[in-house]
Amino acid sequence: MLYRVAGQYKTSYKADFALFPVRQDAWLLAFILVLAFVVFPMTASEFVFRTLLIPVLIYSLAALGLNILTGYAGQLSLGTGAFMGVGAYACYKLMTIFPGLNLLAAVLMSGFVSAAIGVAFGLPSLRIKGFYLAIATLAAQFFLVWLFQKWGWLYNYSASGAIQVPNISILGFTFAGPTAPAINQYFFVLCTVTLITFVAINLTRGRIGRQWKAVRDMDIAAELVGINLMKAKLLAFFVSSYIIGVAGALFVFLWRGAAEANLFDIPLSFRVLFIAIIGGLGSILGNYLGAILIVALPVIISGVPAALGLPLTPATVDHLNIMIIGALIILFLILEPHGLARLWAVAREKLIIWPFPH
Amino acid sequence: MNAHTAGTQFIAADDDGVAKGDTLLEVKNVSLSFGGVKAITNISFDVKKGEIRAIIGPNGAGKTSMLNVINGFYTPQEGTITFRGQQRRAMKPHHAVRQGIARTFQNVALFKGMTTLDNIMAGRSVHMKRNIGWQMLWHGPALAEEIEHREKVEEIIDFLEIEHIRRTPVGKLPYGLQKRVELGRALAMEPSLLLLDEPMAGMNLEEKEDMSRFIIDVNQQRGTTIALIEHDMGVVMDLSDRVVVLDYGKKIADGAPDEVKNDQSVIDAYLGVAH
Amino acid sequence: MTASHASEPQPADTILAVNNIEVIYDHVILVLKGVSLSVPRGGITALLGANGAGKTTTLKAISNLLRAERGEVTKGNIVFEGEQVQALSPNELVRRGCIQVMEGRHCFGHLSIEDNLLTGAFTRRDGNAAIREDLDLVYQYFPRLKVRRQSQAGYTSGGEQQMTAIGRALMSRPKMILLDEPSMGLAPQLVEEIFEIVKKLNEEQGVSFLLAEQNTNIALRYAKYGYILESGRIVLDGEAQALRENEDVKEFYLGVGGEGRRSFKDVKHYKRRKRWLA
Amino acid sequence: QDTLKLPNMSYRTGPFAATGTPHQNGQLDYMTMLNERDGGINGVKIAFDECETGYNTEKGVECYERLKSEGALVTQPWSTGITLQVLPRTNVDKIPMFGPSYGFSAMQDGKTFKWAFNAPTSYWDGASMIMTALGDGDVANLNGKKIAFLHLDHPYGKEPIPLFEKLAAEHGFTFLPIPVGLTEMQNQSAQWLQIRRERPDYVIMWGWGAMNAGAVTEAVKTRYPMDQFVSVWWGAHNPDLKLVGADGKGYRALSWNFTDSEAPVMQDIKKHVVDAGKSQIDQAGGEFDSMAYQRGVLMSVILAEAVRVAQDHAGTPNINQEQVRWGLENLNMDEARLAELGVEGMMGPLKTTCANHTGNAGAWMVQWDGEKFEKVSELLSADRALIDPLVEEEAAKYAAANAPWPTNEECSM
Amino acid sequence: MEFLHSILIKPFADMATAPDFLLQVLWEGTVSGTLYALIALGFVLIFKSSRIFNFAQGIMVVFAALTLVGLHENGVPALLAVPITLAVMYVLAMSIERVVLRPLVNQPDIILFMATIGITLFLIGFGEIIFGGENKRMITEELMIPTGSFEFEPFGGFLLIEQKDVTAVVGAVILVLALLMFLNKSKMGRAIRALGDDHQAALSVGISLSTIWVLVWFIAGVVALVTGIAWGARAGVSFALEVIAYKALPVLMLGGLESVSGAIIGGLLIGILEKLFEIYWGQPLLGGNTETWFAYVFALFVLLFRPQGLFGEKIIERV
Ligand SMILES: Nc1ncnc2c1ncn2[C@@H]1O[C@H](COP(=O)(O)OP(=O)(O)OP(=O)(O)O)[C@@H](O)[C@H]1O
Ligand SMILES: Nc1ncnc2c1ncn2[C@@H]1O[C@H](COP(=O)(O)OP(=O)(O)OP(=O)(O)O)[C@@H](O)[C@H]1O
Ligand SMILES: [Mg+2]
Ligand SMILES: [Mg+2]
Repeated sequence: MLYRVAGQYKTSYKADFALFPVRQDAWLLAFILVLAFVVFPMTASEFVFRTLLIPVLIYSLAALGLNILTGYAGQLSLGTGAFMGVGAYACYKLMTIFPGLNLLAAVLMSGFVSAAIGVAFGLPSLRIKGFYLAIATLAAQFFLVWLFQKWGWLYNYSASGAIQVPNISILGFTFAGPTAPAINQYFFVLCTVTLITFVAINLTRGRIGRQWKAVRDMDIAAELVGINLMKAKLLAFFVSSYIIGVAGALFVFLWRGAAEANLFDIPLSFRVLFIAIIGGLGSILGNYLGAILIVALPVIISGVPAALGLPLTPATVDHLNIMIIGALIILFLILEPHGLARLWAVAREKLIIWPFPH
Repeated sequence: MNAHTAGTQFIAADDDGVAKGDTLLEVKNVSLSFGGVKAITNISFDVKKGEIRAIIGPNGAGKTSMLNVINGFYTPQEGTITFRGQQRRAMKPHHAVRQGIARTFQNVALFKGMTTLDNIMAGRSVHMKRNIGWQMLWHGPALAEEIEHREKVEEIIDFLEIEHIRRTPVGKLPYGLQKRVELGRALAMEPSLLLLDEPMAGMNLEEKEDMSRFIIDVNQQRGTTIALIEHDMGVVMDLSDRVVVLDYGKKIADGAPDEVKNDQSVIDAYLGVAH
Repeated sequence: MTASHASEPQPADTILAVNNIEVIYDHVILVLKGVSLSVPRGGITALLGANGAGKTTTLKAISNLLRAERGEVTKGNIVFEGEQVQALSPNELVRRGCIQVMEGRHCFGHLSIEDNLLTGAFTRRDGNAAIREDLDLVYQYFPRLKVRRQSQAGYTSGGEQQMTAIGRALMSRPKMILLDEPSMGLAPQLVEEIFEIVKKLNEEQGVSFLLAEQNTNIALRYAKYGYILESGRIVLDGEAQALRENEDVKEFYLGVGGEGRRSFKDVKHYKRRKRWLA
Repeated sequence: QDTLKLPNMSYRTGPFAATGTPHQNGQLDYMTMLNERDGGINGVKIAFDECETGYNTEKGVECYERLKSEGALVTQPWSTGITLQVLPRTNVDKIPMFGPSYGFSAMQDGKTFKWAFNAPTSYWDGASMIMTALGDGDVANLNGKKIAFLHLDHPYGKEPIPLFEKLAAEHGFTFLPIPVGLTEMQNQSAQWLQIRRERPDYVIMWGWGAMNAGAVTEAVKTRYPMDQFVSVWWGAHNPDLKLVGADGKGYRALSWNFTDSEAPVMQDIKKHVVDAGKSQIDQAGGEFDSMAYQRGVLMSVILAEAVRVAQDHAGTPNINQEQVRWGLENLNMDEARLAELGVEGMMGPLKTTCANHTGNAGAWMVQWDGEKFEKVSELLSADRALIDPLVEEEAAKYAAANAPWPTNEECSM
Repeated sequence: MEFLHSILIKPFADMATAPDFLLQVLWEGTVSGTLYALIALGFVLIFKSSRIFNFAQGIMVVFAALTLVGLHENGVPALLAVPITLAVMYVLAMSIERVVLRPLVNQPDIILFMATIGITLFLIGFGEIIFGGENKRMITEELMIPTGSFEFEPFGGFLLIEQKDVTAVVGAVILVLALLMFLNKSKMGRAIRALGDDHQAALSVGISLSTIWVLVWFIAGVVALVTGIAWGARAGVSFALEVIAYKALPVLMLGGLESVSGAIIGGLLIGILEKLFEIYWGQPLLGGNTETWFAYVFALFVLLFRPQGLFGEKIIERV
């Protein structure tokens, strides 16, 4: 009953192209937006902002970037962390070279630096495929992190080799730095993420998105239907690295407040990859679901033993936690290899035909 | 492409500057080998504008390789290809598409994770122009373009009678329907030369009849030139205007279906019993 | 059901019986809606039907390859040589003598033709000499394979791959072969040859066949019994001879109307014609 | 308020667990002992909750937020990465951060880092003491020598480099930094080949976790003279040396603590915690007698002392973050007080002030005799004239980079 | 000029002036390379048989080594601990096949890859609960692996070769030869290669996926144990060892994902080149620690010319 689509007719292609041809989906989205823009800000505590909401959003964005490359264009990348790093260091340099720069502009501009480097490391994808390419992206990963460590200019030669985010305000509201209130940061991140998601949805459902998917599903055939592989792949690297770069800038400037090179090392890349895959490759929604599962769930589970009063040491809890996350990943893959987004789609199908089984 | 064609015909009439009956494609002395294997040896033939040209021959004769040479996927070691008066040996496949060569594949090469609609829309990529900026906005010119092309694609979908699977990911479709979607994708490219590699393999009679009808209609109504590989002799003899026969990379016969059918070397090499 | 049941073989000499199975893919897509059929020992039975009717699904249900595609048999049972086999793994079935030649060839692209053939003998325990002998037999059936035996299968032509796939199945010395569209993509004289080979194996070695085939004409020439599948249901079955004379079959599957074979050129309408049941 | 919330960000998992675990066991066991023996501090029980970070900054931030929301009186970040994240927030959240003998050396400057403490000693102090010891009391004696600095390629490992460079420039020795990447910790053959080629007179190690064990084994293997191999305190770690046993004889480390399992405090821990089955230590493995475990105990001794001082000053046993901060700033653990606490001889005297958050306790050179560490020097102290200006400079730089940065004007240097 | 001299001439001059040192560098490179190759070998086996990029190989090394050491710590004699460890690895292989692989047959590569990351996390958590986090000593002597060293004085210099390193190199070579025989000459080997090409077709011809996967994962477990002993003998055993998996990836890339001989040759090549580069170029010119990326960049460069690695199977591209 919830998802009755009967009776919703489309009379033009335009209507069919609407983001949500089914009315209930639009309602659901509206509900989520209200939740994100109104309910959470009014109710969430600083802990919830800083350990759940903000990281979930930022990780979703990074996963979205990766998803464009891996899920849509089919180029597996393990270098996400380093590209986030590029975004973060670019933003840091921009803000220190031009201290008066608007933070939003800096964040959006730093994406371009990461995009350019992404394209450079994407060039081999024209020859190298599959897992070979995936390992090749590790070259970017390790080389860039090494560079973050060795190239003093990047961190303004600070003794520790780390970067620190100063206080940055726009129109009297502080958005970054130690004094920034979590709610401001949340809104900044939320708006950026919403904007980029909107753009990403548009890109992926139009001509460019189709070309990417074609390259992913069968690149030879894509070429034989007239798609310029080089252009399509490099564009995917560009857009993906751009988004990842922006996510990296947000990661450091609106959440962490400080960063050292090792932060962008391979575990970060894997984390983002988990999110994209568990969420569902080739899906935008999946990134959010994945981020909720991978980022928020551990925070929640780690509180469970204490809440239940189980006498476990924090180390054991953590070990159990790692085990559970590992098991959950496997479980979800078995349950639905195409990720949470597909799980949701199937559930939705069932809701539409409910109460009939087929 | 001419966008202002009158009538309900879904594809614009083909105006590639070659008059009907003239040579559209000429293959001259082409040879191709892979390491030691000689797939094609010194083959020449032509395809005339507006005809249905069949290529037949036993398995492994080099038919598919021939199509691959024509659309630029393989580069022959010797010989030249002349298409619409332009001579070449090597070219990138996507350039061939831009010149007006489209094809379907022996082992279905669809984009398995995409829906029927998206697959056919992907075929229209070459004709879509809006840049990434507009695409990001979606509303406005990008949407208008999308709708314009969607209309054409819907006509193809109607024509091929695949409305009911419009939104099904093609990977899940039965083989026969996949072949039809593939034809749809090739049609969406609005080619002047359409290469079909065993379009009816794995179909039952009824479906073959349907497919034949589609092919004839494309050929007659739009004037699209077709080169066709097929193992069903009934289909080949009924549809094609001229037939070229390959055997282990060599051309052994070339001519009207009836001549070829009765050619002794063709019977020996390929047909077995006379049909 | 239009055909009489009188001619159905007795259960005693039935090598394979499929009883009222239902198959669902992905937990939601219902594909087979109660299919029953049987294959007599030493028989050749054809399974005919349009694209998407469920022929391949039926064969995969029998050989238990569905799980790999996220499909499952939710109802009914399958009996091979008197034992229920739905729960057996595919390799166990092969060991017991029931092997499938998959639609679309599925050769091992990186292995040579010869290695491809040898993989077929994986379940055999009767020693290398016997295997060699069978290999020679396969080469005898398909001389083209002998020529190309050192080539990587991935680079051979479609027809060569089809021959490899069939040859590979023969290497397991099966009692029963599930043959999915053996004629697809083969040159006419090869199609005849393959069916001759089927006949020979059937007659000389007593191998039973269940073949899913689009080429109704030839299938009904070689098969003894046939089933016609439409949208996941058996709509017609009977002796091959009887089927060949059935008016509907003639019209829709053999392309012979009242006045002999129609030309493909003359089919004027291409609107889907009415199905029997669906 | 019925407990003193003094949580710890521990890491008993991950590649650095090998060094983390015994330290954190020590910290925990002392606090447990206070609860058992005295019912807490001045009658208020201590809640010494651990939050597991796995040395992962990200989890560290999560822990920080969680502990903050639970009303933690102090942050013990236990990693330079987490310290970096938390340091700027201390002024805002007003929770003191206590990183005993780790974190930034510049945290000594209490005027700039009002809420951060790294007593009893800092890395720069450590570097200075090591150099003085190597120069037999005067760094000038190192003129013309070559000194290799084998360090983790990480903010922690890089921390003392400015100080070494300054000393090298002043005293004319060659300073050769040799970084070890996280993935190379287990296989340092390239680094030790470089050491073999360069033939440095001394190798100083700033390592952590699996790196130290790797370095010690490589040193033995390449026959580097062990008595020319010196580590910062984290390298005074028994299990690492046990890997090589007698071959490691002569290896030295600078340590601000020394083991004394007979000391009253250790005996109390043994009685109230270990023997009562409330400890997580590996008794069979000799963890109780190890440098790392007892160092952990002392870390808690210092923190508990700060709480006590704060309680006395505030006149109430229930204190808040600001008061704990005051306590950390007004430590005065002289010999007498150390004896009262039962830790005499285990660490040097310590006195913090508003301006000096390190307290600059001294340290000893300890040497591996094949089975255990031995004290081989007097209590050393760092060259203040060298370090203090550097601290001031670095603190100013930090404040400038993070402007506007509030400084504590109440205290002057 | 100065710059060119320092990158083009000086390093070679250094090599020529201290040939004994160069030999030592080469030997160290060989040893590291062998160790990388051993990990890569585990990857290759599993990849070959299933197209699964088994990220868990690194943790399997740790797990195997810790089991061995842990058993010994609990009083099991070393020579008995080895077979027990092997049994544990067998059980592990069986559970992985049953719980993870079987339900995921025929899924896209990336899904299986993710699943192995899931396995990795699970084993990390599980292992740390059982074995704890501290660094343990490998029971080298107890396993009767010689621990002495040979010293030579070539060119009037000094060259030190540890016996356990020699053992590791010899052991690796034997292992590789045995595996090559197994894969190329046996029926199982052919089935393994077939399985890598097409799961479903392999099923259809009666190849038992379960048997082969258990077998292959078990062999990978044996390789992991050997790797664990060899690495552990150098620097002890702890979970920090897990990161060495990253050292094997460029080896795979260079040697080819499905080539056993590629793993060993790629390993040696990378081991030696990265050591040479670090010592003669990295440390003097780039601030050192180039070993983190050199192998990757080098392999990437080679891949541009051979997209399937030096010995990998060519990707079949046909339409
Ligand atoms: N893996 C799958 N997931 C979902 N649906 C599937 C899957 N495989 C097949 N189907 C559906 O099951 C139906 C029957 O397919 P099947 O392949 O059995 O037909 P077929 O009779 O063999 O057709 P063809 O002659 O084209 O080979 C089709 O509608 C198809 O879309
Ligand atoms: N990329 C390649 N590498 C090596 N050999 C190839 C390649 N492509 C084709 N061949 C060989 O060339 C010959 C011709 O192949 P082709 O696919 O053109 O045959 P075909 O005429 O299409 O046969 P079929 O009717 O069976 O599809 C075959 O023997 C095949 O093995
Ligand atoms: Mg072909
Ligand atoms: Mg089928």
